[in-house]
Amino acid sequence: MIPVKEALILASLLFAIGIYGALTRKNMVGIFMSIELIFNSACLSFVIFTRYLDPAKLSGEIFVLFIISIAAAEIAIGLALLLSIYRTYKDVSGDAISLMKG
Amino acid sequence: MFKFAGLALLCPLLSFLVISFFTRKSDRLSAFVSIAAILGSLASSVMLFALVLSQPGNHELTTVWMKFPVNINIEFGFLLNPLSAVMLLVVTSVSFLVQVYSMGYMKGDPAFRKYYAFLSLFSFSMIGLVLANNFLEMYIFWEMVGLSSYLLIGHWYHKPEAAVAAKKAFVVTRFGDFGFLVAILILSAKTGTFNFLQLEGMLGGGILTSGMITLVALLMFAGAAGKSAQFPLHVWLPDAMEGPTPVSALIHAATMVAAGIYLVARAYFLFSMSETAMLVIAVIGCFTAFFAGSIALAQDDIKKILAYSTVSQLGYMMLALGVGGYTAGFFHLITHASFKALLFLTAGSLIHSLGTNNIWEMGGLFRKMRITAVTFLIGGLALAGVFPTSGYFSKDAILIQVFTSGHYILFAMSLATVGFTAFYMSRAFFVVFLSTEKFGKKHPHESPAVMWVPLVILSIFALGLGAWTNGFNALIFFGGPAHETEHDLFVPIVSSCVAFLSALLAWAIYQKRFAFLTALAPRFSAITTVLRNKYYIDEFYAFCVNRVLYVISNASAWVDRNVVDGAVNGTAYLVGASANVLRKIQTGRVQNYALGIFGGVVTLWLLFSMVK
Amino acid sequence: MMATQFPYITAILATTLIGALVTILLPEKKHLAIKLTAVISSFITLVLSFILFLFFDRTANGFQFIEKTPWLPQIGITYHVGIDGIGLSMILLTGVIFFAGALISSHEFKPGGLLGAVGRPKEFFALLFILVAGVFGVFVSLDLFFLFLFYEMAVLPMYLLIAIWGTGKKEYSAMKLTLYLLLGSTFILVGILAIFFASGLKTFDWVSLNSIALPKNLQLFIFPLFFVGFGILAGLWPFHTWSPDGHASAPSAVSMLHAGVLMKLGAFGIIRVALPLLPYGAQVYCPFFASLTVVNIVYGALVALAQKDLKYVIAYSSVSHMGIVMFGICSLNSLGISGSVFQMFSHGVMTGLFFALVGCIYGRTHTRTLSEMGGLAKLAPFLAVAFSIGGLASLGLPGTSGFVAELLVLLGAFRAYPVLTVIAATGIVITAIYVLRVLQNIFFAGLKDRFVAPGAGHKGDHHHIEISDAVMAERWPLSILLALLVVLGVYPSLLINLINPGVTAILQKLGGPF
Amino acid sequence: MIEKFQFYIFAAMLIMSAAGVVTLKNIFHSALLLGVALLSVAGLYLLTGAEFLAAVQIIVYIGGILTLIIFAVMFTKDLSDKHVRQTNGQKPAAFMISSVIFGVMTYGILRSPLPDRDQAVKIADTASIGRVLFRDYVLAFEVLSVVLLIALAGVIIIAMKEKKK
Repeated sequence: MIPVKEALILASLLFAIGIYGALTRKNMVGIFMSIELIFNSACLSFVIFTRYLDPAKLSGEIFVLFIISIAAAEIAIGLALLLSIYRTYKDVSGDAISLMKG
Repeated sequence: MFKFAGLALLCPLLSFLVISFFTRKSDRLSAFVSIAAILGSLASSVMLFALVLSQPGNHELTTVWMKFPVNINIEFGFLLNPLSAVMLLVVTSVSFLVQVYSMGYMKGDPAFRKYYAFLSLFSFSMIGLVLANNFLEMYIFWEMVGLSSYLLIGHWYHKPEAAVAAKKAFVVTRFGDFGFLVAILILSAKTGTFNFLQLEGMLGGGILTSGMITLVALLMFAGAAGKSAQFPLHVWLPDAMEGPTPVSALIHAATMVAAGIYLVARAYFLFSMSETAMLVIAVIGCFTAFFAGSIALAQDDIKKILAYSTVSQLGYMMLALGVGGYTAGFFHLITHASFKALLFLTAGSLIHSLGTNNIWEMGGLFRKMRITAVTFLIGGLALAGVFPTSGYFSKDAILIQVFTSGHYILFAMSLATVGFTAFYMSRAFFVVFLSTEKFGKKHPHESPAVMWVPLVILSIFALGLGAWTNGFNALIFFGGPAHETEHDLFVPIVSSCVAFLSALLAWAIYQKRFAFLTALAPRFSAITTVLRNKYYIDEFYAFCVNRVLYVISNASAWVDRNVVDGAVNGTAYLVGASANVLRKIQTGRVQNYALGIFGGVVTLWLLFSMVK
Repeated sequence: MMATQFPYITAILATTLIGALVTILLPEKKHLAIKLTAVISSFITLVLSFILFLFFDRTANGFQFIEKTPWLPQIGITYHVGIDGIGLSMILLTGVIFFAGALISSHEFKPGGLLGAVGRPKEFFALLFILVAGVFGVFVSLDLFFLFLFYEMAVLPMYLLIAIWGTGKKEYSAMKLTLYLLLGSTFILVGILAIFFASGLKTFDWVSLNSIALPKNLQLFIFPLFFVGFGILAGLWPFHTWSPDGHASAPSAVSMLHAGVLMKLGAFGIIRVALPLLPYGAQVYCPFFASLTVVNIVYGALVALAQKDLKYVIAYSSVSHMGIVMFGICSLNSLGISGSVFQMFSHGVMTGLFFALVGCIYGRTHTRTLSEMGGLAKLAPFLAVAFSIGGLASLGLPGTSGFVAELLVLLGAFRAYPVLTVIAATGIVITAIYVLRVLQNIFFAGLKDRFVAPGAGHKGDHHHIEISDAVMAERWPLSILLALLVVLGVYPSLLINLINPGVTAILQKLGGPF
Repeated sequence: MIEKFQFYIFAAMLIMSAAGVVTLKNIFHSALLLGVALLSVAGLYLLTGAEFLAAVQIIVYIGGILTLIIFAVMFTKDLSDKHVRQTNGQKPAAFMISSVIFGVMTYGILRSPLPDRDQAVKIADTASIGRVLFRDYVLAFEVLSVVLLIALAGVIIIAMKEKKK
């Protein structure tokens, strides 16, 4: 079996990378991808925890299933929005749209 | 006995209400209601007086006005004794005569009903003041007479002078009342009662330190000085002459201005415990007498002459009270009420007939208005203190009292005042009645009977009250009845000589117009200017009010707008300004916000781990 | 007694809220129906409060007409209402002012009237109703949560009422007023929460909280919060500047309610919450706050003297008079507190009268600048008499309720702070000066040429303004207020006997009556 | 031992590809690398014994989501060329923050009382997942289906509205 702590550290590293990407990527698609990384890090942790803590109940795995489905919905809507933004602005960079600038 | 007191009090109140609410349509009816009411009061006060004569001493009736769970006694009641009975008689009789007189004087005035309503209100308040059995009740009515005085002075409110004079009268007396109020507060805090008799007992028991008594007495005297127009709060009284003349006679000569004297007399148990307070009263009274008498010398307006004369006479009364002449001072109050009301009413008769107040526009009226002239003469003689008028008895009693008290400076000043009095009264008499006719095309005529009958009645009192001296002395006294001192003739003779010489001087100047005297006039022009301008006291007060009070007030308004409110607006501005800076954080870029969120989370983490 | 079982207090609250609802549901155009609803429901509340006054047991201690229903028991919130004499007198005051205000503003909604120019009577009255419901609510609440809720309910409609129907720089005033009062509420909220948590009772119920003694440190900490928080609404110096601007901008009825009743909420809050719950704090801080309130009295009067706008004079006089109320409270003895409750009533009536009159005068002359008026007594004698009596009450003339109130406060305060009381009394002298100045400027002295009697102006003449005397719709409310001023001045025991038991109860918390 | 080795291989793949996803200039390359990363995760799932999840991961993530993303990249192709800056100016701050996050989490994981060894694991087969899903979590499952439906409709509406313009 895989070592638990290393696996968790791996998940947190993935999480940190995702955060970094979400904060720095200019292209919205890039941001989406970073968010997917974050999701995956969470999923990974869930799976590891459920293996370690409560293998019988499988709650973590169920949770991961839900996360994946929601992620699918999220990405679908997100990309639809992105497309419509692109149509309006001809741009999908995160700092191009700043209507709420104070 | 209390029935009569209640009746005397309620009649005018009822009349006030009836006139205000019901008889608004009819002048005659209003006057009738008012006069009937005051007649009722007069009748009951006569009955009351008779009863008090038969059983002298203090009779008290009291009810609780407000009840508190602490030891304080806020009550309402009557205290009947010779002092209040006599005062009540004076008030109701003068009120009655003035109300009758006003029927003629105020005839055709558009605000006739209002006038009578306010006269009734005044009578009510004044009677309440006289009958009060405690300081608080007295203060209440005290303020209400002030109000009626305000309303009546401002009767012709559309005249700016009248409006200003009314306001001035109210505010100046209110300054004095402030002292009165503080005195009441001190008494209530220290003793828990306002009741005269209880306080008398408590003070006798030494509940207050002597310093405290002096303080209370002086504060209370401030109230009395305001009401009785004592220096330096005398300035309102001459201006109050803007009111109708009968009002001046009633309120500003006979009754309300005497309320100050009455207060001192009522609270004599308090005043007599403090030598300092007594001395202050005597000095201020004497100074006021002298000072106002001198101003009266140079006035041209007949009502102003009489007004300053009133101030001066009130000063006499205060002086008498201050040197221990309780009986003498109060007796002078009564005689003064009769002859000063008389003088004012005759002046009213003159004004009514000629339409002017200026004595130099009158002249030679003796033949045209005989009754007025004779009654004026009687009043003038009484005021000057000529034997055998009532003024002689009361004034000499005061002078003797001052002389025997040993305050020779005060005596000298009051003697000088006697001279002043004789001089200005003779001057007025000679100029108005005996000099050459100056009224030109106007046709002076004797006033109607409704006006001259009260004059005659009053002049009878002015002449005859002196006969009652001994009876009065036996009735009204403080401590014990004034002993029958063997008549020291020195004081009466000196004062009569002074009066006679002054009158002679006035005759020489104003009637005979001796050349060597008129030539002297320019030499005294500086003095006359000062006197004409009433020693510039009004100017000084105007300066105080305009320059000091209004400057303070404008400064506070400025502070309020710019400092206090400025702080508020400044805070608002600061919030706005910092928002202007802080809004730059609001970049509108989602990733910036995300950075903020995660940065925040991280910072919190670090902070918490550090705290741990 | 049967009569006491009827939930009168809830009925009063319900009447105002139902009134608001009905007004909202009525069609926009039906002005008459809206006005009628307003007048009728305000009359019902007046009658109900009068019934309370009649049925109130003057001999009993404690609260009466209590209604208690759990509302959110999990965090100790109860709908708990009841009144003592203090609350009852305030309810009476609110009923009277509300009725008078409804009459006056119905009148002002006539075409050409002050409010008629803005229109929208429906929204106006609905907001007014909500405001009044809040006011009533504060006076009857025995639960701190509800007290605060109602308090906010009374404060917030003010913003719209001033910003929409006001005059002058109304937006500024409305904003300032609202923000300032909310600042005060924040203090109060913090205080209430502190009490809630510190008491350990897990309840907002005033009666339960009143039965325990809160820790002294806590009292020291939150008493100033309460005093300043409530004091802001009561116009405590130096937090008073919202009030002149607010009053000057607000329409008559709103000014009447605001100065007449709403400012009393502040003082009432101090009496109801701060004193009994935090007696130790009161004893420590009151000498300090007393000196602030003396500043209120004297400074308010001085500033009033310098004002040129009639409404500002009245507004600053309110600041001065509310100073008397709070000064009485700070004296912490039975005379002083009774006096301040009495002054709350008296000032409410008086200032309601004044603002109604200012509305009447402004509606006629179209100016509020003192120097532009003069001699109006000739054309409008009723208004002149009413203003004079109000003025006399304001300067504390015997025979009016103002005298009794000021006297009691001074008597009480003198026992606690002699020197401060003497200073405060000078404020009363200054009051005389400015009241008479105003009277003289508006009503006496020469009549200005611009003003003519009705019918005397020419057609199309814009230089002359026709001034008529008060009409019936104005006379009634004014007369009611005037009558109250005089009746209470002559027979103060009517209220004093109501107030005293309540005050005694507070003083017992403070360590017995003295 | 072999499992550990496999784990490190997958871990290295995952980290390197993830780093590529967030740093590469070419967004298309990033998208491809994302596929690698997702595959590595699927591998890790296999290693942990969650075969079903690994399958779902591959089907949904790589088959669905990644495809969508690549579509999006291609739609907005003109923005993904090399001349356009692909990062904003938050690099240093973001780097610090993410390293702190990583540091703190790692610190926490290392300090936690988790034993280094896994417990005995019962292989979670698809059948048992199905049982749990449709018995214990059936309500959530249904809700999820509604969510997906709504998302579907939402996507269509968003796209359609734009077309009208």
